Formats: sequence, structure tokens, C-alpha cells
Amino acid sequence: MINYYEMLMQDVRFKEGLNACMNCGVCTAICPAAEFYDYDPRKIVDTVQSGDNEEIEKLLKSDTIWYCGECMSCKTRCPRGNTPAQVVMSLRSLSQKLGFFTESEKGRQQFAIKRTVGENIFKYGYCVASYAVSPEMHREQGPIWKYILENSDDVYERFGGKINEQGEGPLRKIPDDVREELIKIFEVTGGSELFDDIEKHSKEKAKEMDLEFGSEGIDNEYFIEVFTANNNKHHTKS
Amino acid sequence: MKEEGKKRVWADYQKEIADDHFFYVRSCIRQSFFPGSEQFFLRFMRDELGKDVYENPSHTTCTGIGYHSDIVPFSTIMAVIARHFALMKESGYKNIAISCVTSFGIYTEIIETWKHFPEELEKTRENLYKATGREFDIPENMAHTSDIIYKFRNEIAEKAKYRLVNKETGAPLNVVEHIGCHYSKMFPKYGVGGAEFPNVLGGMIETWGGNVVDYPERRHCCGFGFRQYLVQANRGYSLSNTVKKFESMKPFKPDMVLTNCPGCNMFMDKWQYTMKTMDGTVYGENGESIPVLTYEELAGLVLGYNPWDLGLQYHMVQSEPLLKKLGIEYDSDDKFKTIDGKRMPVPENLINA
Amino acid sequence: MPDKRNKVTIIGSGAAGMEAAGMLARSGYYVTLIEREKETGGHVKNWYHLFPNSRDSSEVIEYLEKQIQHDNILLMTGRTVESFERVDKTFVVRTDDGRENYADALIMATGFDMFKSERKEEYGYGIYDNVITSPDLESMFRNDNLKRANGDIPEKMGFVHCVGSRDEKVGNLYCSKLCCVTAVKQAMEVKKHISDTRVYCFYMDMRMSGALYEELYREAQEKYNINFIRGKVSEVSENINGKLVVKVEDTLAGRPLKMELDILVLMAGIEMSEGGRVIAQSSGLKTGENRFFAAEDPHYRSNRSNISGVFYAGTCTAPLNITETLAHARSAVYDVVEYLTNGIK
Amino acid sequence: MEEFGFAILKERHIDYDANDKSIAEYIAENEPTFKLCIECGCCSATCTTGVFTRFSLRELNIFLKRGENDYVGENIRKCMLCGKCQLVCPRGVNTRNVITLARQAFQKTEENAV
Repeated sequence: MINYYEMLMQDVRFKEGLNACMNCGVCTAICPAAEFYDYDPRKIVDTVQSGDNEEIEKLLKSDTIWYCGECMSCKTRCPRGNTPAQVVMSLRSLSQKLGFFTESEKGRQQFAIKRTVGENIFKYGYCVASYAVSPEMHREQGPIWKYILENSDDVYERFGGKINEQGEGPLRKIPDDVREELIKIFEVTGGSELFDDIEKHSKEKAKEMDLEFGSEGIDNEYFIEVFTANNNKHHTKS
Repeated sequence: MKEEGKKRVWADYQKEIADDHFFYVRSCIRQSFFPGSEQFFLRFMRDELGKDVYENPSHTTCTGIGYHSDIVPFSTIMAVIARHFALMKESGYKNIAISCVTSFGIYTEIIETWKHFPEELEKTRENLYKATGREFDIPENMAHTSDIIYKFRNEIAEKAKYRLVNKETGAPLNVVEHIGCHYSKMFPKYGVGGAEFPNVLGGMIETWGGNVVDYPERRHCCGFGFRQYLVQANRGYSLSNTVKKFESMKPFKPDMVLTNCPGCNMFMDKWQYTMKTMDGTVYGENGESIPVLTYEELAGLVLGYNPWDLGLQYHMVQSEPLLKKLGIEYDSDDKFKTIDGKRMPVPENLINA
Repeated sequence: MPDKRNKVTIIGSGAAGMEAAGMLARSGYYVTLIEREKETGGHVKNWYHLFPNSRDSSEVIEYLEKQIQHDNILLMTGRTVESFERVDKTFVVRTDDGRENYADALIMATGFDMFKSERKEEYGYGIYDNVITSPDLESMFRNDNLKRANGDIPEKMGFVHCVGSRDEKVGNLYCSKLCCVTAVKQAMEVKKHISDTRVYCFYMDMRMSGALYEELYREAQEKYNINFIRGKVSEVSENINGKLVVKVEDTLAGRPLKMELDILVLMAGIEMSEGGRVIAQSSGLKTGENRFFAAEDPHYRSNRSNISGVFYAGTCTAPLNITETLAHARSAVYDVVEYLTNGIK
Repeated sequence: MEEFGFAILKERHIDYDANDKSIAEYIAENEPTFKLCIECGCCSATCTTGVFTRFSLRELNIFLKRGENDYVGENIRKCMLCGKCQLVCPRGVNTRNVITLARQAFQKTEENAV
């Protein structure tokens, strides 16, 4: 039988992040996620420290572990030196490794992040770059963002920007050999494996949900579903 | 409120900040949304202070946004950071200057991890060598670029053309500072002033004549939350947390918000637009929104730089009300122009315009 | 037969030191009692009323002072012991005025220091005007001046338990033991001063582990309507009206909770005294994980140190209440007598 | 008004000062043992209703005291008044009367609202 606690213990962040919790709630009191989601980091830590395999499996398959914003505010205050956010990060890693993340609405979103931020890293050498932030997917960026993208070369040039050129400066083009190095690092360190895990399990889930799944890009039903779906069950007052 | 109490806290968190010879690493968000800020930093350091700040064209993203949205493993980001350290070693630098708070947090987290788990450091050395053939040293000094501006805040005050004072009333401007969670909440000792009463921005504000506003949600996250913003369905979290902050600061009538982290800056700017568009809410006075500036932008204004060379026009909330309070003269005609002075179209529906 | 001309030096004239000095003197020993402050009485004098029966602390002080009014006792105040050294069977005790004092046995009664609440930065003590500590509140009680910094009468007051205790962030893993019952006593006392003030205690566990403590807790609920909220306060700030805003998780409701308060009292824990720490370091006395003096055995040799002829009395070994402190001091006296009589370590 | 694909969420914290604690006060006045609860959970542990539903008297006690009345109003009628909780309560809280009084108070509030 799989022992999830043992698996979590393989993660250095888990070892660092979990000492004995005394359920004081200092983390939940200031947690931005606890304020807007049905979420309590204290309870997550308590469940995990109980070592109850069944309960941990439930967590790995739940929306709950995907509510944290990784602001790490909990680390500053914990009187036992725990970092609930790091416990959550380890749970998320394990959930993706085991393919449990597709069981929850919030977990399935990992696919959207992989297809955007993840692909950006390989394609551009940046997590985020102006040209990869489309005004359609980011309406909150407002008219200025649309304007910046429409006048991109002129806007960035005034600040030393070099969108398609190599050399120094903002948004400079990352040379191909450098991107190759990045990709190689991903291959050696398990980054590519995680990408593959996310793709594989998402593809299976898309099939199960009867949604079109493109082998790349964001122009497919499954991407749009996971990027926008909200069953509005994540926020209850009590 | 007792100022001495804060000073006592600050005395406990005085970090060492290198004086010269920096290896500069850019921020994905700052370079995309506030490229003028990074340009100011380099110009100020190199041209005004005569410091050596080196930018290696081969440095990349730190992958921090991917790491904190859980699509990049810890072992991977450690090796990416190690690659940057290798570039430093190869170019002969020992002091790193980091433009992004998320990156800064990751650098601190990784270095602390290596201290407590030396086997992780060894594994990273192996991984980096295997992937790239590179070898690295841990930097001797690590600073966020705001630390460096903080260090030279008195030099800026000496050269200042403007002070953070309302020109008409003579009163100090009320400035809300927002530090960004990853600057010092994980490791207070790495931040100027620690985690509870950080002084990295407050020190600049006070040295340049302004008044720092302490309000109940001062320490609260801007709401980025990585996946909570990156995925559209979750953005209610991100927006709601910013709203919580603005609701809390509103009674203090801030003249501006000063940010440490490029992400926070973008959100506190853009969510004000969203709120105004969603239901008409504004948080400033006279129906205006509150300008949100980076520390480079503020330092530039104080030194008398042209606001449009700092990039203030590319925020959603326009800063003219603030410029007027400061008595800064600006040329509206120059606002949307190319580097060669060619006129560009004028964007519509900006806030405070 | 014991040689009653033997001299015992006691370092610290708080409750433990005074009790031990009196007993030794009455048994015929010569005692030198060294106190770094100008006055005797230690921390007891800083409290107004004492739990569990609300007696005035001056009664206890009066008792203690009576103990040390004896011709065999030489009291030296305003002098700090820096180190001691054992030369054959004699102890040479050095004070900060350069003097040396000789003794046949030593009692460390160096007591404790209150935790400096400024160190819990997130509570803003020393920054926000209406964040006070438990000793601050005692002096307000004594001066009958329970008011906000601006002179207003408080309508809502909170007590934060475990400030500086059970907290790795400040390096104190232990429970200070006295703060829970002090909070309950003080909460009730607030109501006695201003009956319509609403009072809230924020606690992690109610550790009412002394005679009549639990009864006090019950009385606080029953008669005084004190509200107890289970959760460690995470941060304190001040709003535009100068009210304190407290953030906590109400862990029994499983939800974050926010509340405005007029005054917030921090239940400061207790730590090994700085004076004791200096002597431990200079003179080779062992301290434990909690930085208090480490007794030779926690059960049956709680007064004995690692140096033959040096004994511990009171809160320099652990958080103790007054009753326990006096009992511990008396048992130290017995060990001293045994040592001087039979030479037993 | 523009559509963004997401909305502002309501804060989940207990806003203690804004909440109405009058029902809890009414209960405490008429059944003083209500104040003695130490949230030990003996009542919920023995509760028959609690076995079959999410009903928890311990939780209701807390929510009443914090003025989170909506939640209490939704759940208070689940109790069958069997009184087992009263037998096990170490503080001697008259739990049945607490529930009866709470029901009365809610009834009155509802009537007033109508």
C-alpha cells in the first residue's frame, strides 16, 4: 500500500515545513486564502500530521490544497516554526505526480498553468513576457495593456527594450543555446517529467470529460474549461 | 504610535548591502510592465553613482512564477538559480542585485535550504554540471534592488529636486508602502527592517520628506497568489485581497502607494481599474484612484527625471494628480512619444487622466 | 553539630532569597543577601493583587521583609554579582563594585526576567499606544488608572496568552505557567474596576494547573462574563480611530476572526534572568534547554547544582508561583544545612 | 459594466464587532450555565443527531457567542432534545434549555422580521 506520508517526507520542503503543530490558528488568522475560500491551513497541517493515509488521499484529490496563494505569510508567525504553505506545496507536487490533481476543479487548472507559464519558460526563457500576456485572457489589464502591446516596439524602445534582439535590456531575446540549457536543466532535474505528468493526466481527464484536448497551445476545449470553470462552491461562510 | 518602537525593531534588522560591483538580474514582470523602472535603476547606479552594475545577456527567468504555481519542481528551480550563480562566477561577480521580489524570496529560500540540507546543495551542483557543464559559487552578498536604493537614499535626498511634500499645503505626502510578501516574510533577517515593520520603502519615504501610513491591512498580501491570478477562474481571490487592502487604507487618504515587488505594483494598479469598471469604486479622493509607483519611479521623480522617461504613463492609474501635488512640471505632449520624439497614438480610458 | 558561624551568601532577594535568608538566620547561620536592585522583594512588588485569592501583594512583601529582619543577615542592595569562584571550601563572590565576599555555601536565588514583549514584533508593544503588558496593567490597577493612552475609559479589552512562551520564534519552547491564571485574575479585576467593559482572552490552552485556578476560570465565566476565544493572536494593528485591530483564528469555530479593542494586554512570559545567565556563564553553572539553571535531578535534587556547595532556590530553575517558590527556597535551606553539617554535596 | 469572468468575494472572517450577539445574551441571561461551556466537545461526541448529520452543539455554542446566527438558525432545529449531552457535560450546562431558549429567540427574530 502507498504510504503518502512517507512520500511527502521525500520532499525537503515538507521536512522543513512540518514540525509538531499545536493548532493555534496563527496561520489561518492572516491567511489570504482563508479569507476568501473555504480553507483553513491549520486543518491541513493537522490532517497531514495525523498521518491518516485515507485522509491525506482525500486532500490530494481535493480542491482544498489548491486554495493557497503561496504568499508564505504563515511562515513568519508560526510559533512551532512550521510553514503550512510548504506543506501545501509538497501536497501539490505529490498530487500531480500521482495524477490526483485532475480529480478537482482547482487541481485541473495546473494544465492551464503548464500550457501558459510552463511553455513560456521553454519558448521565451521567461515565465511572463509582455507579448505572452494577451489582453483577451487578461481583461483586468485594461486599455493601457492593449495599447502597450499594439505599440510594443515603440513603448519598450524608450526604456532600452529589445524585444527581438539579443544583448542587454528588458525583454531581450534569450539566445537559443541558453534556452537549450534551460530545457536541459528541466530534463535533468525532473522538471520535464512534471510537465509530462501534467499533460498525460490532463489528457486522460479531457477524454473522461469528453472535451477536445489539443496536443499543444491553449486553443482547445479542455484548456478553456479548466481556465474558466468555477462551480462557485469554494466559498462558504461557515 | 511611537516612532522609537519602530526604530528599535529596525535596529535588529540591518542587513549588509554591497556598495559596488553588482551582478544584475531582471524581473519578468518588472521588465514587461515597468521597463522604465529597471532602466532608471541602471542609469542611476551607473551614471549618477558611477557604480559597476553588470547585466549578463544569458541570464533567464528564475522560473519563480512557475515554481510558486507548482509546475516547476524545487530541484529544477534550484538548478536554474545555480546557473545564474555560475554566470556570476564566470564573469567575476560576488554581489547579486535582484529586481524581483519573487526571485529574491526564492534566492533566500534556496540559500537557506542549502544551509540546512547540504545534500541539496551537492545535488544541485551535480544537476547543473550534468545539464550545462557549469560550476558555481554562492554569492557573498545578496540584495533586492530596493535594498540598494535604500542604501543610497541619502545620496538621492542630497541630489533631490523635489521632496515628498504637498507643494500647496506644505504637508508631507501620505504614502502607503507595500513590501510584497516574499521580500522578508519567509526570512525576516534578509529584509531591511524585518518582516513586521519593514523599513526598506519607509526609509526612502521618510528620507525624501513623506509620511509613511500604517493601516490595518498593511502586511496583507496584494492577492497575486500565483495560480490565483494566472487562472482566470481564480482571479476573484486576487482582486478581493487587493480590495481588502484598499478598503483598509482608504480612510488614511493616501496620496500614493509605493511598492517593492513588481507583481504587487501591477495588481494594485490594475485592480483599481477593475474595481472602477466593475462597480464604480474608487479609493482616492475626489473620485480619483490612487497612483501606485515603484521605488525606482519614485526615486526618479524625486531626482527630477522626466516622468515619461520613467514609464509612469504605462500604468492604468495615471499619476498626474500626484505630480501636481509634488509640484513636478511635466510636458503632457511628451507623454506618448517614441524614443526619437515621434508622436504615438494617445490611449483612451485611462484612470485619473 | 553544625558550625553556626558558617556563612551563606544568597544571590537575589526576591521571594526565594528572602525566605531562605530568614530560615538560615533563624537557624543560626550568617547570611549575606546580595540584591542588584535598590529594594528587596523582586517581582512580587510589581503586582497589585495576587492569584488565586486577590490578596494585596504588599501583604506578602510585608511577610518577606519580616523574614529578613534578623541580626545574622547582612543585606547588600544595589550590587550585582558578576561571578564566584570556589577556592578549597570557600566561595569568593565578586560584585560589580569590585568587592569580594566570602561564603561557605551559596544559594542562587536570581529569579526571572519578564519576557520583553517588544520582541513579539507583530503585537506592536512599544509602537501602538494601547498595547500594554501584564505588569503595565498591574500598575494601572494599583494607581486606579485603567485608561487608554488618550485618557478614555476602555470599553473592550483583550488579553493575549503565551506572549513569549511556547514560541519557537522567540526561542522559548516552554510554558511560563503563571500567565493563564494571571490573565484570568486580571480579566476579572478589569471587570471589578469597570464593570461594563467587555473582556476577551485569546488562549491556546487554558493551563489552570494550581490549587483553585480552575475555580477562578469558572468564576471568570460565570460571574464576570469573560469571553474566551481559542486561538493565538496573529497580528495587531491600529485603525484610523486609534482602535487596535486583532486578527486571530477562532479555532473552535474554524474561521478567522477580527475584532477591535481599546486596550490589548500581552501576558508576558518569564525567562531566565539576565543576572543569572551572566553568573552561569562566568562561574560554570549548568543551564538547561529552557536556559534556566539545570538542577542536578529534576525530581529529587531540584535544589542542587553541578557545583558542590551551590544551591538553587525559586524561579531561577523554572517558572514557579509564589507558593512553590517559597517551598523551593525552604528545601534549598535544608540542602545547605545538610551540606554544611555533613559535607554532603 | 464589463464582465471579467470572476467576481469580488465576500470576506469569510467572523466580523465580531458587526455581528449581533443578542441571541447569545438572551440565552445567557435566562440560562446562566450557558456561559460555563469550555468547548470540550463531550456533547457533540455523544449526540445522536451528530452521528447522522453535521449537527454539533459545541459548534453551535461558539457560533451563537460570535453572533454567526444564520448558521445556528439553520441547524438548531436538528436537535431531538434527548438530553444525553446534559448527562455528559463536565460543566453542568443545561444544554436542553440552551437549545429551547435559542429556538425561542430565533422564533421571535423571525416573527419580528415578518
